[in-house]
Amino acid sequence: MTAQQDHRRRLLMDRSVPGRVGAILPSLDVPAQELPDGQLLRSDLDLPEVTEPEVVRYFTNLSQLNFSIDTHFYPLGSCTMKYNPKINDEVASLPGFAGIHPLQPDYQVQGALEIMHHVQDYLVEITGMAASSLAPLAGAQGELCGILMIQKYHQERGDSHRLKMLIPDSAHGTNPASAAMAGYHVVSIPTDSEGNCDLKALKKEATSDLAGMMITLPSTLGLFDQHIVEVCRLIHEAGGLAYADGANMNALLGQVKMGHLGFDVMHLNLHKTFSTPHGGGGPGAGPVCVQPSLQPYLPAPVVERRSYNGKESYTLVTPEKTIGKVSASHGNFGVLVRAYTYIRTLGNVGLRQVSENAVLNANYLLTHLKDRYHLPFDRPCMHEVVLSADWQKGKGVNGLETAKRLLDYGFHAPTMYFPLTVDEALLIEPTETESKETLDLFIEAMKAIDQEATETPDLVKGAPHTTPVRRLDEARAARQPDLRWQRKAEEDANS
Amino acid sequence: MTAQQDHRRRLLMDRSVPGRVGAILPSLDVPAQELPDGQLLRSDLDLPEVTEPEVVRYFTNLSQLNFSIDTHFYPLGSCTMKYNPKINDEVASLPGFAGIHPLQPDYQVQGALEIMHHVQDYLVEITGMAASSLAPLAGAQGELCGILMIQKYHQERGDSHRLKMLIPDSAHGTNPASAAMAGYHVVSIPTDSEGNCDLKALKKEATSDLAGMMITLPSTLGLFDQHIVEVCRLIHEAGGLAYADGANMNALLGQVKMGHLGFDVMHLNLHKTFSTPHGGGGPGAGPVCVQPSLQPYLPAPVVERRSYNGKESYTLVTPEKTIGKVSASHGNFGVLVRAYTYIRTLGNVGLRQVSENAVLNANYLLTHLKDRYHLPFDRPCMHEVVLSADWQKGKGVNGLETAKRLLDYGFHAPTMYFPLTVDEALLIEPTETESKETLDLFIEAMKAIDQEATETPDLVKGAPHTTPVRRLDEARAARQPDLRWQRKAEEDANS
Amino acid sequence: MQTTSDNAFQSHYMPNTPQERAEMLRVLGLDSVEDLFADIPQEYRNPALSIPPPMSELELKAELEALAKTNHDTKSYASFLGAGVYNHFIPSLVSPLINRGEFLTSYTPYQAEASQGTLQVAYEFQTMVCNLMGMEVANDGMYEGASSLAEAALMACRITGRGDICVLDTVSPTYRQVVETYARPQGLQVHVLEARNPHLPEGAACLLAQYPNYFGYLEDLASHKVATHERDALLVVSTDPIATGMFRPPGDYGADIVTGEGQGMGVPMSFGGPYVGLFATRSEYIRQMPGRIVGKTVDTDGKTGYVLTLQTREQHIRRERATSNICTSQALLALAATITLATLGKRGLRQVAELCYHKAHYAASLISRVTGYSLPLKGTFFKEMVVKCPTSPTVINERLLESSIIGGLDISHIMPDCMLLCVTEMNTRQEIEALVGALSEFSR
Amino acid sequence: MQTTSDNAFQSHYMPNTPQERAEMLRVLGLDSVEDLFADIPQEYRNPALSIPPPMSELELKAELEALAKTNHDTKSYASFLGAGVYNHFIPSLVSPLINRGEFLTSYTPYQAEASQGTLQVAYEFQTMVCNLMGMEVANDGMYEGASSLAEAALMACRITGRGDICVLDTVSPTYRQVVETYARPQGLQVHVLEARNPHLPEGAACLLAQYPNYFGYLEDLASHKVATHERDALLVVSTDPIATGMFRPPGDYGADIVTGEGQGMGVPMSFGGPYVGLFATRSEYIRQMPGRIVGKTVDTDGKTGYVLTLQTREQHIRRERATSNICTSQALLALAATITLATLGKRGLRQVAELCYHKAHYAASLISRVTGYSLPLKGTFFKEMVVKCPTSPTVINERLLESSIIGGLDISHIMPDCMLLCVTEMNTRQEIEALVGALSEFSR
Ligand SMILES: Cc1ncc(COP(=O)(O)O)c(C=O)c1O
Ligand SMILES: Cc1ncc(COP(=O)(O)O)c(C=O)c1O
Repeated sequence: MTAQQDHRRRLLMDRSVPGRVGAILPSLDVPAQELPDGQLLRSDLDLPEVTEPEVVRYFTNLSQLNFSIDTHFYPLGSCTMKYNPKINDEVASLPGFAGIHPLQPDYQVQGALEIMHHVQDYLVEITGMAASSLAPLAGAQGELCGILMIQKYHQERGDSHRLKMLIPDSAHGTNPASAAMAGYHVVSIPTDSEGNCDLKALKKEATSDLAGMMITLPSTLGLFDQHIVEVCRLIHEAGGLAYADGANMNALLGQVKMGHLGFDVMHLNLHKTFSTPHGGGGPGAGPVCVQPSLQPYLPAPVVERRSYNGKESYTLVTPEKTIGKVSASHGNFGVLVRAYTYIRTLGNVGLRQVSENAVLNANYLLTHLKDRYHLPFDRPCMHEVVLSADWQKGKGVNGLETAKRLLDYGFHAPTMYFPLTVDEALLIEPTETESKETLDLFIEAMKAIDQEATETPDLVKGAPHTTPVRRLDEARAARQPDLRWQRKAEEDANS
Repeated sequence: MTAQQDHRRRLLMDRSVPGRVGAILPSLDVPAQELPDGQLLRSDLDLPEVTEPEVVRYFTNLSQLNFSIDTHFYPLGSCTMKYNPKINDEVASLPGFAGIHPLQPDYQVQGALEIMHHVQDYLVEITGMAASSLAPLAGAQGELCGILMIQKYHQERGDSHRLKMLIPDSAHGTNPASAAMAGYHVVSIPTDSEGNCDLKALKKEATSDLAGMMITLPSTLGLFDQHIVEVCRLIHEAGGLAYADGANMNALLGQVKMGHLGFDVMHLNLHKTFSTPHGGGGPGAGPVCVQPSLQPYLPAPVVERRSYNGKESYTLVTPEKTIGKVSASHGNFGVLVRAYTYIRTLGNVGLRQVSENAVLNANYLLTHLKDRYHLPFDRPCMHEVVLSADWQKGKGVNGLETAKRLLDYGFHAPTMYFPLTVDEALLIEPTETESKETLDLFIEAMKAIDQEATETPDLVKGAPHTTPVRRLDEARAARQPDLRWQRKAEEDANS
Repeated sequence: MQTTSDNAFQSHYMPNTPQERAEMLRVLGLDSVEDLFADIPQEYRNPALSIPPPMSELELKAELEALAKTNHDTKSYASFLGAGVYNHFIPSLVSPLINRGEFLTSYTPYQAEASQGTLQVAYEFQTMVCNLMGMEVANDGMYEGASSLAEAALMACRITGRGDICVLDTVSPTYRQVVETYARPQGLQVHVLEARNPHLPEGAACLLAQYPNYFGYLEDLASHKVATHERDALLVVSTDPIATGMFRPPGDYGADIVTGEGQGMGVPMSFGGPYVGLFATRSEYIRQMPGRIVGKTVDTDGKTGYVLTLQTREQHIRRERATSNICTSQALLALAATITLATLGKRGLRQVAELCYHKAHYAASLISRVTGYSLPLKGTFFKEMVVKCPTSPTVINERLLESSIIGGLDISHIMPDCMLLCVTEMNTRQEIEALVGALSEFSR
Repeated sequence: MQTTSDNAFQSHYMPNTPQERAEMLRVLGLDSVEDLFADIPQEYRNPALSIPPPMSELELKAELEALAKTNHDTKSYASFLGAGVYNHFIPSLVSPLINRGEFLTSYTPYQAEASQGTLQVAYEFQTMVCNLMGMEVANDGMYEGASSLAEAALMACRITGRGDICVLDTVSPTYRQVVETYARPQGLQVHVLEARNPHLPEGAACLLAQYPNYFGYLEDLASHKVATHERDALLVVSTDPIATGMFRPPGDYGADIVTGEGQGMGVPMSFGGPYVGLFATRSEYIRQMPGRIVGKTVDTDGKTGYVLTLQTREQHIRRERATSNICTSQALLALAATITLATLGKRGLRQVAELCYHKAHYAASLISRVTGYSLPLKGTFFKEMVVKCPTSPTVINERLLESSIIGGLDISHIMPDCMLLCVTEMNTRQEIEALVGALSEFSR
């Protein structure tokens, strides 16, 4: 039995049998040409030799080892694991979209450019900003672009001494990392007891060397900062610019526009809010939206609509003072098509319902769970709720174990130990596409685990019990890195 | 935990929540028209009300409860569970194939007709027959067509008294069932001790009321009848026609042509030999191929190539003395496209290798297993091997239990209790697309189960242990048929 | 490069390499694979096989794409062709779900414990078919609509022990042909009756009706039921499941067996197949029903599960006494229909039906105002109607094609100069008006 | 029918019905969902949202299909455009496998026990990238080729503690721009060196080369390695993985970091993305590597399993001291590449590379015989070459389009009247000859 199961997970190179093929290629239909000097050619290449049936069976079996949105409730906080509509993938793979080259002249790809232009416009409308660029390939790259715009803005104004970037302590790791990549000195701003930005600390740091501040709204605590307008004002007063990390826009669609609150620049995570399947870790898209002041700095390219002899056409242009290009092409076009399809499907009315339901679902969980799990900030949350397993820790069961135990109940775990500022954090984001029945089952499971923590703590500590593998030894993986298949010595001798 | 698992299998009607929708339809873009008399309209319709995400998650989870070729070795005898190439499905779904209507005039669908014409030709070439019709929708319907052709042939010759159809006792159930549907009196012919048709019995039944005989070649015992030419001769001598059930052609592709052996008519199972995915029980396609004598009787339509003003074109025609139509259209076109793709991909050389490898793989199993499982006919088999669990039965473990236990080892079970003539039969068909490693693992499992039958028979008798459900109560299902979801009484009262 | 000489060709579908074949033959104690075919008389072995050599996926796909483009399909043409096969909306999620390997590449669920996915889907399908049709039991699907009707006629003859099958002249001519093919060999007689006033002969087994009928109009099932009851015969109705989204189902009128073509529910037209036949009846007749049936039961732990049931009706058990010879059916298409109905749901199916109704009637109202065109039939139609044209519909259709329109079916052989026109939710107002515009060119 | 008034609209993506919302609000003790947004200052609440109303799938799909058709794609045109993005063969099995919900709709495998599928694929991918590149360690993928090269430059600066990045003038101009974008803010200097004879300044951190280079020719990595070694700098090579199917990999020449664009291995061109960046290096540098890394380990029962490892390099742990800010990457495309390489295998990848080579050289030999055309560059090229034309390539390309050909890239701004032409295994002899025929019309 184990033999068969082990067999299913055997690596491709271990399955490889000399002489097997997985594809038939066309024979050469032109006269064979002279090959170059043999010195330039490689002698061997270690790739698997397997058949097509084996490839299909191997990857199909592997896929079943995953939890996913299509199979499980996946309340991974900060990740917006919502349903990914199948129509989005279908249209993105139309030959007219999937089969065009990024370097074709504009006149050959007007349909593609038109979609990009609409997406730019929709994002501008949704964020209340003035302009956008779809170039960044993920949220983190959007952040980098945003910060580089801030940087170039200051530089062009001769304000090159502004080297400090403020970032709340609850921020996602990409924020400080992006700021650092742009060469900024990162200063952390604490969260106050209400879960808002600590205004005192902010005032202290809002000095003349301030370049700006990156604020996630709602914050990664799932809270809408009650003084956000004041925060932006303070930053501006100090001569800095306010950056909004819009990865959590799922909470705010149609409820409020970032541009109205005082932000100068922001990015969106299309793969989250606008529902591109997360693909096991990408692709994403992280468009940036800006106020007029920053428009000339947008990353290249952007799409412009032109009227010529009464005919409309679309063309790619490089913004005047662009911070440059961040990839070889124009952005993750396939993701943009999905976002376009999603926005059109839901429309103005549907987008507003997204945030309403996402926030309602999160608060429903909050209300039902706060008796059993410590709620660090006892006020209504936005689209996600941060709980703490510190009460459970008192019984000897920590947050990680609580999370792993959820896997046994058939739920993906929440985000663990993030935000870093909350002990034993469990960040739970149900999203709007989950039903009340599912939420009720999840609540039941969370309560059952709490009870297990009291009655049978070892059951929880040993979790998970029902997954394809049990708890994995991460320390060993880091201590003795084994990062790729390698031919065993004796095989080498024979080969 | 169970709550969540049960939840996953809850039926759609139990998930239904009033007001939920799974699709947005367009609004009416024409003036609303007067509705007919309300008497004609239905007042209510019990269909589920669920969202698109729920549909996706429900069916995705259900799918994972299946064993399949894409996930498991599936040696279900007589079913040719071989790998189904993904290109076949891709081309069958091209808009030019999936988006055409069967009643479009010929000139609008020349590409489709061309493919059908090629398939007709290829099947004729592969079987050594004179003509074919692609109309039958599965093997059984092909059989019915074949028999109806035999019937009409006799009738047209004034031979209407021929009312007897001979069928070997090992035949697939569809053979006698098809013969009976055509109004024939079915007489069973026994198998001799070598696994061939019992010639003595045949001679006795080859009387003047003989319409014909249906012979599966290789037989469902996985054996090539060593006297097949003699058998056909005897049938002809008695004035009957010889029908070949070609569902097992996977053994013979390129090795021998049925038409050469003396058969007058046959059907093929495209979904088996020519690799259409079996879809949980269809679709299939069961084209019939005939000698010139039967060509006028072919089921309608067939495709003809015509030359007109030097231009080739294809057209659907009704054979002169056709037995008629067996479906509203032209056959399972989507399956024909797959068969065409499969034949072109493998080509002459590849098709021959199919039968070679299929037969080699089956004999490899035979050789390894015959010490541990009773081999009723001890000679080389063709593409499948019939074993018996009667030795195991002696130890208290029957064929069904042996088969169920294989599920625990991660293999689909062989066909059980068929052919009916072999006690505790296990009909094992590995197919050519399985690797030696897989066969070795299967052999190991079969041997282990034999050992378990001796050492821990209860383990085998209680199998399966690891499937989503344990052994199901079939008797109860038949005794108290519960064949559809029904609203519970109290719900009814509320609704 | 790949060559096609026999020995050199290593297929990507088959793992055995020459080395492995040799190794396996060694185990068998044989020299060559040839030896395994020794039972085939030598003179017939290894015949020439005039099939083209192997072809790469890349080339073959290009060739097939080119061939597919020569067909005139609904992505490039507005279509008004129906007559039993319909261009209906297929939700995007259907294809990725039915193409999941676990559904796609499994087979008839003989091993219930390893096939709960397929089995539970079947139970859902049976439920939906019952609910659509207003019937008590349904099977897991048949080949397609016409042969389902034929099998229903055979079933009615078995139940009544009679041999006369009556069929209305408003039933699709093709369906009638298929009934003939199935009935004749058993010595059953098929009588065609006028739908206006069907007189069933004494001893008739059944009356076959189509609802809506071939011409698109609702059949008067209530009075047909009276007529069949008078003869103690069974009323068999072939129906369009989409129509049952808004119209009273045949079961409401007392039909005894209801069949149908399931293609409209999530299955592409694909030039005629694969589709899925629907089949439902009353509980009392279940043991005479053809086809696979799935039932609910429990496992040894008391857990709910599903199994094939009442198999003693089927060929693999009952052989020549089976209720039908059907074995491989159309399970994958039944899955597509189940997913489509789940997605459309209660409200969506009604919406689809109503869209068809309003659009078809809108088209009818416009066309009947064009000089030279008229609607010769009276009564309530659903999404199809007969249009009398000023000239041959075939000639008109050739012209329509130039305007990227696939016209209706020429039924001149039944009703002179008439076209059977179909309008579904897939036809936009613009398409309808373009059709009417193009038709006007022939007005006189 | 669906209306779009706020209250009536019930989305098919969201389960909560008005009744359920009311019920949930009751649990929360609130009157309205509005109350949950009370933290948003009143004056900014509920802004007007000028986005079109909801749209049905049927209509939207029709609209998008029409829009898609306005683009000139490779199903309708023969394409000779490359320059970093290539039209390569994608096996049919890739799409159904990567579109399996379990792969498609999962996320970064933070919960290893519930993500073994994704994790094992990553390990396979890392193995393949190492083998292709001839390197010791690889990560699980980056955004795409250009930013991978940029991140490699940053990594080289971190390793060497130096701030001068040298890049050859034969590296793609776009890639060089992206390196600039990433390097400048950190105060790093980018120097462009002549590839023929690169003189690295003292204290240079690294030399960035492309192999084959932007113009399609093999770079002399052996001598570049010598030049970088002399300066104790790192050799960073951006490569085309398909080229490594036949040519010696950068690792063989002693490259320290190798990056690349993985698009050619099973990922459609999709107007620029999503693609997947490749990134490999020597073991000793692993802790400076950006991106996700998966390692093999065991579970509590001793069973093999895979986990994210060496995460202390990453932003979610190390924050501003991370080796990169990358978080969401391009895992799905890495999966596509893994499946494609598994399918092509050892033999197939070489075949693809050789088909490209022979066809490109065949095209080159024909074109260089056409009057007015020549190949100005010398050396060994793989599948791309620079063609000097008798007139503006942009003008030529407009004409080619009429013959259903998408021509090469106009690089006149770098080399006057020159076109960068690409030929892959997807181009048939007929296409190549049609191209040459059309080009001849401009010959002088
Ligand atoms: C709040 C927040 N900001 C930024 C990011 C980074 O986005 P990406 O992963 O697309 O780079 C994330 C993603 O997890 C996030 O949750
Ligand atoms: C030998 C044999 N004959 C006939 C058939 C009937 O074919 P089908 O199931 O396509 O109707 C089968 C199918 O299992 C078979 O194995």
